Amino acid sequence: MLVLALAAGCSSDADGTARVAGGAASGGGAGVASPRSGGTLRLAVEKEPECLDPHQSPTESARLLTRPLVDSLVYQDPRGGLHPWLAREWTVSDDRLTYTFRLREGVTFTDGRKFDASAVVANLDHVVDPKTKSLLAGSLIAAYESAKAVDPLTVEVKLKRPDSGFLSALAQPNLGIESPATLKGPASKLCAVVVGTGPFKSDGGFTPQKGIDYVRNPAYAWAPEGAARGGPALLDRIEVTVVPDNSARLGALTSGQVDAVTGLAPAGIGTLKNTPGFALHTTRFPGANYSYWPNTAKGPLSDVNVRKALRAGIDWRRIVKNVYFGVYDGADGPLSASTPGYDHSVAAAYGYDPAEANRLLDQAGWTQRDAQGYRTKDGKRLTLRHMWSDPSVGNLAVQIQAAAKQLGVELVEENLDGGTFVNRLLAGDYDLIDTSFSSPGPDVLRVLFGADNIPTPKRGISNNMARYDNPETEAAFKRALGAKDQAEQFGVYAEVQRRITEDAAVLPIYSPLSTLAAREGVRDVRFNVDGTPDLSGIWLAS
Amino acid sequence: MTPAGGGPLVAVRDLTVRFPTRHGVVEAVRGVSFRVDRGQVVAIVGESGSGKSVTARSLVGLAGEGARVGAAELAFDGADLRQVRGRAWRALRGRRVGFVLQDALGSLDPLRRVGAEVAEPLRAHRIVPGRQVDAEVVRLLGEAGIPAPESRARQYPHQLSGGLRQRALIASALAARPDLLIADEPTTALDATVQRQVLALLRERVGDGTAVLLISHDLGVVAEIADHVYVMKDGRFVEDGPAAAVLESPSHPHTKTLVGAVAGHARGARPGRVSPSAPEAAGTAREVLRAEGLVKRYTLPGRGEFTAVEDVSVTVGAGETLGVVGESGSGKTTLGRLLMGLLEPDAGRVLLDGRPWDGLRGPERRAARRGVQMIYQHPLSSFDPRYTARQILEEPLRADRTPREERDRRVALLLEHVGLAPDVLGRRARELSGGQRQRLAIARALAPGPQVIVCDEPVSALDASIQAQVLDVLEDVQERLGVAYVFVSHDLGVIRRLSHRVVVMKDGRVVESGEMEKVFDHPEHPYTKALIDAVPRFSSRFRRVPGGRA
Amino acid sequence: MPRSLWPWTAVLVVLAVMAAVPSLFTGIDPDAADLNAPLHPPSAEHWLGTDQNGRDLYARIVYGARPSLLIGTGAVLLALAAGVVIGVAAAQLGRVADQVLSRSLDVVLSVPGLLLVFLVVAVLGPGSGTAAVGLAVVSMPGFARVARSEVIRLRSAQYVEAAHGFGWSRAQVVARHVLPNAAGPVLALATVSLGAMIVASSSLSFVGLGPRPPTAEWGAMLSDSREFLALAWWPAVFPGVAITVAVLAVTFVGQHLNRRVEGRLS
Amino acid sequence: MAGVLKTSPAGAAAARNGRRSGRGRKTLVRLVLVRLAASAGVLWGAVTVTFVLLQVMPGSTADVLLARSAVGPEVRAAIIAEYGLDDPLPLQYLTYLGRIVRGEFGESYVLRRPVWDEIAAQLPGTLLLVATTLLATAVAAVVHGVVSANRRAWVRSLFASAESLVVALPPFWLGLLLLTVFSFTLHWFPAIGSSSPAGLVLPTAALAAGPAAVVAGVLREGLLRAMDEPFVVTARARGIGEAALRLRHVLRHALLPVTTLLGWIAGSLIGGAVIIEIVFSRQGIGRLALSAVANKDMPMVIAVVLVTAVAFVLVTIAVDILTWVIDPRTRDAGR
Repeated sequence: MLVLALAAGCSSDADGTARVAGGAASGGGAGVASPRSGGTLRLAVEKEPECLDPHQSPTESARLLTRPLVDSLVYQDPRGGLHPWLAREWTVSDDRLTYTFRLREGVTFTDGRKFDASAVVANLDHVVDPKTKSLLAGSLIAAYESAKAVDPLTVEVKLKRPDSGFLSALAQPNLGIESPATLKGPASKLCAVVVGTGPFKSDGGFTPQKGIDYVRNPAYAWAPEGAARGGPALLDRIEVTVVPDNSARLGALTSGQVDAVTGLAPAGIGTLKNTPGFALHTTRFPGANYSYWPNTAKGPLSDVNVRKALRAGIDWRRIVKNVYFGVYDGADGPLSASTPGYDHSVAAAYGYDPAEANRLLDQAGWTQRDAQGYRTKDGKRLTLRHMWSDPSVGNLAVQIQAAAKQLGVELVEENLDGGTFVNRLLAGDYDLIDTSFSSPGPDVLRVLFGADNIPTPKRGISNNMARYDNPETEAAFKRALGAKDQAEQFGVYAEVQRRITEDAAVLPIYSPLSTLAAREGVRDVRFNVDGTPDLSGIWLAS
Repeated sequence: MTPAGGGPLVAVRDLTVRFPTRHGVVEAVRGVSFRVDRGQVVAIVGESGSGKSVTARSLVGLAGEGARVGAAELAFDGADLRQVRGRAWRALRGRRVGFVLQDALGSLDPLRRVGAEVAEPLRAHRIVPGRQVDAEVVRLLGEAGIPAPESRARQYPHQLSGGLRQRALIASALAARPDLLIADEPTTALDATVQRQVLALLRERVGDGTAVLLISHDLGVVAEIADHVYVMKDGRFVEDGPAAAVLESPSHPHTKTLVGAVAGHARGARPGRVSPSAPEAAGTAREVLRAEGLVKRYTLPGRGEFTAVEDVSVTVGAGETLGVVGESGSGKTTLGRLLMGLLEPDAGRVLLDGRPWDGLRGPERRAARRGVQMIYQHPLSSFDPRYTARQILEEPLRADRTPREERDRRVALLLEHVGLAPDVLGRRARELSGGQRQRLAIARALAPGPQVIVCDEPVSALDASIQAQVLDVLEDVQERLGVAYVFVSHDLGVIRRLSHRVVVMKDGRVVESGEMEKVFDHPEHPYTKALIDAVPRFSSRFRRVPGGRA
Repeated sequence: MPRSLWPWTAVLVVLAVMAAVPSLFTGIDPDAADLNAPLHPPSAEHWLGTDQNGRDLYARIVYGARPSLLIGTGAVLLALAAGVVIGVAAAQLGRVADQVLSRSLDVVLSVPGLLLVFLVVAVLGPGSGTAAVGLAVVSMPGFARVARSEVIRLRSAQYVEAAHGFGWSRAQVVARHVLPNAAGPVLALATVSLGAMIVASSSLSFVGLGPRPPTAEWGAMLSDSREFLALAWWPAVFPGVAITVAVLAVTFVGQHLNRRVEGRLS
Repeated sequence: MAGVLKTSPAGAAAARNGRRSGRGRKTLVRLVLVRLAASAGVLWGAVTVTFVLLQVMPGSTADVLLARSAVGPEVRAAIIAEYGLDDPLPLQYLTYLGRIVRGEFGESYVLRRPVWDEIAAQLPGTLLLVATTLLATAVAAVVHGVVSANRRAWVRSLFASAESLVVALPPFWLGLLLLTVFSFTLHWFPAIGSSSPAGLVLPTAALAAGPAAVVAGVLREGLLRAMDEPFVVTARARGIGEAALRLRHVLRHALLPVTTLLGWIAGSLIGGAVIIEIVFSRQGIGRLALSAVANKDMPMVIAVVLVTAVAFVLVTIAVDILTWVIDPRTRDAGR
C-alpha cells in the first residue's frame, strides 16, 4: 500500500519505448478463425494512472490506457524498427539537430478537428512547457529546442544537441498527438479525458478506482505501416476496470466477470496454467531486469569483490524459479536478453559459484565468522541494509535473505514508508535497493549508470541507484548520444555492459513479464513496443 | 359498609406462592385465606418482604416469573382463577380488576404520554369506540381530580408531580370500571398532604361500589379507609379483623410493634421516656450552629432561576434537636447541605461554634468540617461500596491520624453506642440489614466527634418497626454524647418524637418555627395546620386513647 | 469461575506462554524458508502446512502470537493510561479544561480510525510499536469519556461527600474514593476493547501497517495468503482461526472478570 | 432514573405554564444549534491535526510527489512554486485554511484534479456500502435480538456466545472467506467491486456481521431490562397482549441504547469500510484517502478528513434528535 508508487513507478518509467522479444502473442491467441468485428472487451487492469494524460503521467498504465486514444508521429514495431504513422516520412540533417516531418493527410481528431502541422507543434511545446508539469514525456525529449510548421503538412523540429533516441521517443504514447483544443484547456481536464486521432475514443474518460470505457472510432483509416491491420478496430467497445487486488482480478477472470486481465501475479499465472478455457499471453519487458542495485559509493558494497561475491554466491535462478513458479526467467546481465543492443558475451559472468564467492569475500577481508555464522571484518559484521517499499517483493526478499545467510552475509530488510525511503535514497543511505526498469533500448543504461542521474537532495529523485560514477562509461554515453546509426550506438552500449559487469554494478535477478490473461475467445493479442498489450488490435471470436 | 349482594367478589383459601430459585424453593406466601366483598376496602398490612404484594398479584396471575401458585380456593366473582391460563387472564386484567402499583413514576411508561397510558385498558378491552377514547381519557383524568386534564393527557409522566402521577395511574386502573381495584402501596413516597388527597380519591371509588384491596406497610393509611385488615408477616396472616379493632387492640406482638411504631411517633414519646426536653431550656442552650439569612439559588438551564432556600435563619443548641419539617421540594435538604458547608450560600452565612464557614479555608475548614456530620436517607449509597464496616468506621479516624490501637478502641466504642455486634465489622455494607446499615451510618457520623449531626430523612426508607429502633439509637446517642441533631423529615410523627424545636419549611422559606409542642399543638401558619391535619387520621384517632400503648 | 470458562482460560494461558517463549511450542525456525516446499499442505512434517516460502505455518503462527497479541494489548494499555489521565483532568480541572479536552476528543473521533492510524504510522514509520500507538490514539477517547463521566458521577456520590466531611483534602478524597470506584467501568471497557484491538491490529498488518516482514504476524500472514488462495487454502485459514480463538478467549474471560467486579461493587 | 428526578421539577414547572411542547421543540433547536457551533470547532481541529501530521511526516512533499517521475529542474521548480511547497509552514497553513473557509478545496497534487470532483466520484460507493451495512445491521440485530430475548437463560447464553464468535471474526478475514467461497468457487456473486445489488451482498455481509452481533446483544439486554420495569407489570395488569406490550412499551426502551450504538457504528463505518473495500476491490473514499496519505497529497487528505468529520458530526446530531424523539425525558433536560 505504502508508496508502491516508487518501485512500481520505476519498473516502467524513464526512457519509454520497449521492443518485444518474440513479438506476437504466445499462447492460444493468433486466430485460427478469421477476424470478426464487434463485441465488447471487458478488461481488468492492475494499476491505474494518477492522471490519464500521457504528456503529464509517467506511468506504464497511462501508456496502456492512452495508446488506443492517441497516435504518434512515428511507429516503432515490436522488433524496434521505425515506420511512418502520422508522419508520412521524415529527414534528419547531417548535424542531427534538425528533423523534418511530412505529415499524413486527411487525419482528424475524434473531436472532429483536423490534424496538421500546427497540432504537432502545439503538442511538442505543450509537453516541454514547465506548466504542464510533465513527469516523463518532457525528459524523453530533453534535447528538444523548438518546432515550427513550415506548411500545413510539414513540421521542422530543432534539437539542442544530437539525440540518437529522439525518434523512438516520439513513438511513445507519452508523445502521442492530442487535439490542440484540449491542450489549451486546464491540465486537470486532460487527466480525465484525452482526445486524439486513435482507433478508439472515450468521451467519459478515466475515473480513478473505476476505469475507462472506449468506443470504436469508425473514421479511423491511418493505422501505421507494419501494423497487423489497417482500417478501424474490430472491437465495438473496450471497458477497462481497475482491480488492484491480484486474487480478485484472477477471480473476476475465472468467474467470467471480465474477458481479460493484465499484470497477473506469478501465483495467478501458475493457477491459470492449469485452468482450461483460458489463454496466457506474455512478453518479456525489455530494458533493465528486476535487480538489486548495490550502493557502489559507500558501505561494504563499495568493494567490487563483495559485489561480485554476492552475484556469484547466491543461486538467483533457483530462487526466482521457486518464488515465481517458474514463470519468470533468470537474468544474464544489466539488460534483459530481449533488449535491443543486449550483449550476450556478458552472460557467462552471471553464473552460480559459491566457492568463488567465498574466495572473494575472504579476499575482501571478511574472513571471521560470528556466533550466528555471519562474516566479520575487524569485529564488524557483514551487514547489508536492503531498502524496499513494495511489500509485493517480500517473498523474493525473504528467500534472498536466507541464501545470503548461507554465504555469511546478513541482509537487513527495511520496509520503509515513502518519505523515509526518499530521504535515504537521496542521502545515499542504503546498501541495496530493488527495482526493475522497462525500456526500449540500451539507452536505459545512460539513465541507470550516468553520473548525472545519481539521486541527491539537490537533484531530487533520479535513477542511478547504484550511484555508479565511472569516467569510461561517462565518455561512452556521450559517444552513444552522438552515434550516427543504431549499429554504432549498440556497439558503444556493448562496451558499457561489459564494463558494468566487470564492476558488478548491478545484481540482476529476473526479466519481468508483461502478461495478459484472457478467455480463449479473445484473439490477436499483441504487445506494444513498450511491452504493454495492444488493445486496439484485439478481436473476439465469440 | 356491607357487601352488596351475591357471593364474595374475591374468595381465597390456603393460597401459597413459591418461587423456585437456585438456592431451593422460596415460599413467599404460606397459605393465606381472605375474602373481599363488593364495595369493601380490605387491607393487607405488612413490612417489606412479608409477601403482601405477591398475594395481591396472584389474583391477576402476575405473581412473577416462575411463581408456583397453589390454593384450595382462588375465586373471583365465582370464577375459579386456578383454571385461568395465559391469554384468559387478559379478560380479567384491567377489565374486572384494576391494578395500582406504588412508585407511579416507574409504573407509568416514561416514554408514553399520560393519555396513552390511561387509554390502554380502554383500547385493550374496547370499552369505548376508538373515536371516543380521547374524550373518555380526559373525563377519567378529570374524575381522578387532575386539573386541566386535556393538557395533562398530552404530557409525559416525568412532567407530572408525584400526586398527579398517582392519580393518573389510578385513573388508568379504573378506566374500564373494574369491580376490584388492587392498590399496592398507592401513597408511599407521597407527601402527607398529597397522600391525603389520593386516599380520598380511593375512598370515593369505594363509594361507587368498587371493592378495593389495599396493600400497605403504613398503618396510618390503612386506618384512613380500610374496613377489614389482614396483618401479614413472613407469608402468613398473623392477625385480622375490622380495622378499628385490629388497630386499637392488636393482639399479635407483630401488630403491636407496627401500631407501637406509629403511635410512638405520633405521641412524641415512647415507653420509659417522657416528651423530650433540651438539656437546658431550649434556645438558651450553648449555640453550636447558627445560620443567618441563608439564600441558595439554582439556575436551571433554559428556564431561569429556582430558589431552593430563601432567607432562612436557624440556630441549634448543644445537645438539642432541631426538627426541619417540609415536603419534597421545600428546600430542607438544601438547608442541611448549607449547614454542613457542602454548599456555598448565595447570601447569608453559617457559623459553627461562632466561626463562620466562609471565614475558613484549606486545612482549617477541613478540620471544622469534622464538627458537622451527616446521616443520609439511603445509608448504602453513603458508604464506599468497596469498604467493609471496619474500614467505613476507621476512615474518619484515619483522616485525623488516630493511631492504630486507639482506632480499634474507638471503633469498638462506636459499635457499642449504636448497638451493633462486632461481627459486622468484617462485612460490607450491602451485606447488612437496613437497620444495621443506618446504625453503621450513625456510628460513622459519630466517629469524628461532631457537635452537630444533620439527619436527612434518616428513617423514611425503613420499615416501621426498624424505624423505631433507629430512632431509639439516635436518642440514646444524644443522651450519652450530647450531640445536637438537625433532623430533616417530611414525617411529622418522626419529627414530633425527636425534636425539641421545629422549623416548618415551604418553598424554601421558613413559615413557622418554635418549640415542638407549641408548633404541633397550636400551629399558627395555615400550611402547618394543613400538614398536621394531613397526618392519617388513625394517629389522631389513636391519640385519644389515654396512656397509649406503654 | 464456571466450568465452561476453564478451556478458554487455558487457551489464554497457552497464548500468553506462546507469546513469551514460543520456542517451547516448536523447534522450527519460523523464518526458515524451504525452497523445495512452498505451499505444502498440512502433513506430519508440517502440521499446518507451509506458506509460499515453504515456511512452516504452525511455527509462524506460534511465533506470530507475540506481535499479534502484543500490539493489541499495548494499544489498550496505552489508551487506558492516556484516556484515564485526560478523562480525570477533564472532570477535575473545571469547565474550560473540560470543554477543551472534550472537544479534542471529538476531533480524534471525527477523523476515521484507520486514516488516523495510517497518518500516525506514516509519521512514526511502520512497525509494531507505532501500530500500537496508532490504535491507542484512536481508541483513547472511549476511555477518556468513561473515566470522565465516572469521576463526575462519583464526585456527587454521597460517600464521596461524606468523605469530605471527615476532613480529607480534595486530592485525598479523589485518591481514596473516586479513582478506585471509577476503575471498575474503565477496566471493563479495557477488557472489552482488548478483543476488538487484537482484531484491529490484525487488520492493520493486513493492509501492511503492522510489523515488517518477514516477522510472522497473523494478519500479515492472511494478507500474504490472498495471492495463493486458488493454490492453497491453509495459509488463508489457520492464522484467521488463531485470531478468532484468541479474541474469543479474551472476550469470554474478560466478560467473566467484569461480572465479578460488578458483583463486588454493586 | 437520575435524569428523570433531575428534570421532573422543571417539567412540572413547565407543565404549570402549559407551553411545554413549544419549549420542547425550542430545546431541540437549541440543542442542534449548540452542537453545530461546537462541531465547527471540531472540524477546524480535524483539519489542523491532519495538516500537522502531514507536515511532520518524513520526506519533503516535493520529493514524495516526484518520486515516480523523471523531471528536469524547471518542472520541479514549477511544481514547488504552484503548490507553494517552500512557503513557511504557518503561511501554508493559513492560506490553506483560508481557502477551505471559502469552500475551495484545491487540486490534488497527485491526481491533478479538483479534489472535490474526486470525492464526488468516490463518496457514493462508500455511502452506498455504509447504507446497506447499517440497514443489514439494524434488521439483523432487531430480528435476532427480539427472537433471542424471551427465551430460556441457556438459549440466550447460546445466542450470546454466537454473537461473541461473530464479533471475534476479523472482518477482512470473513470477507476473504466469503469471497473465496461464494465468488471464486461458486460464482454466485461478482468477484470485483460493483455497485450492483449482487456486488453489494458480500461486502455488506462481511461489514455488517460484527456490528449486527454487538447491537443484537445490546438490544436483548435492553429488552430484558425493560421487561423488569414496573410499568410492564402495570401494562400487563391492564390486560394487553404480549405482542402489544413488546411493541408499545418494551421495544422503545430497548431502542434507546441501540440508537446511540448505531450512530456510533455509522460514524466509524464511513472511514472503517476501507479494508472491506480493499478486499472486495470496491472504489471508495477510504482507499482514496489512504493512497493520498502515502503520497502526502495534502489537499486530498484534508478534504477527505473534512467530509468524514462532517458526516461524523451529522450522525451524532441525528442520534441526538432521534433520542429526543424516542425519549421525552431528554427534552426537558436542556444541555
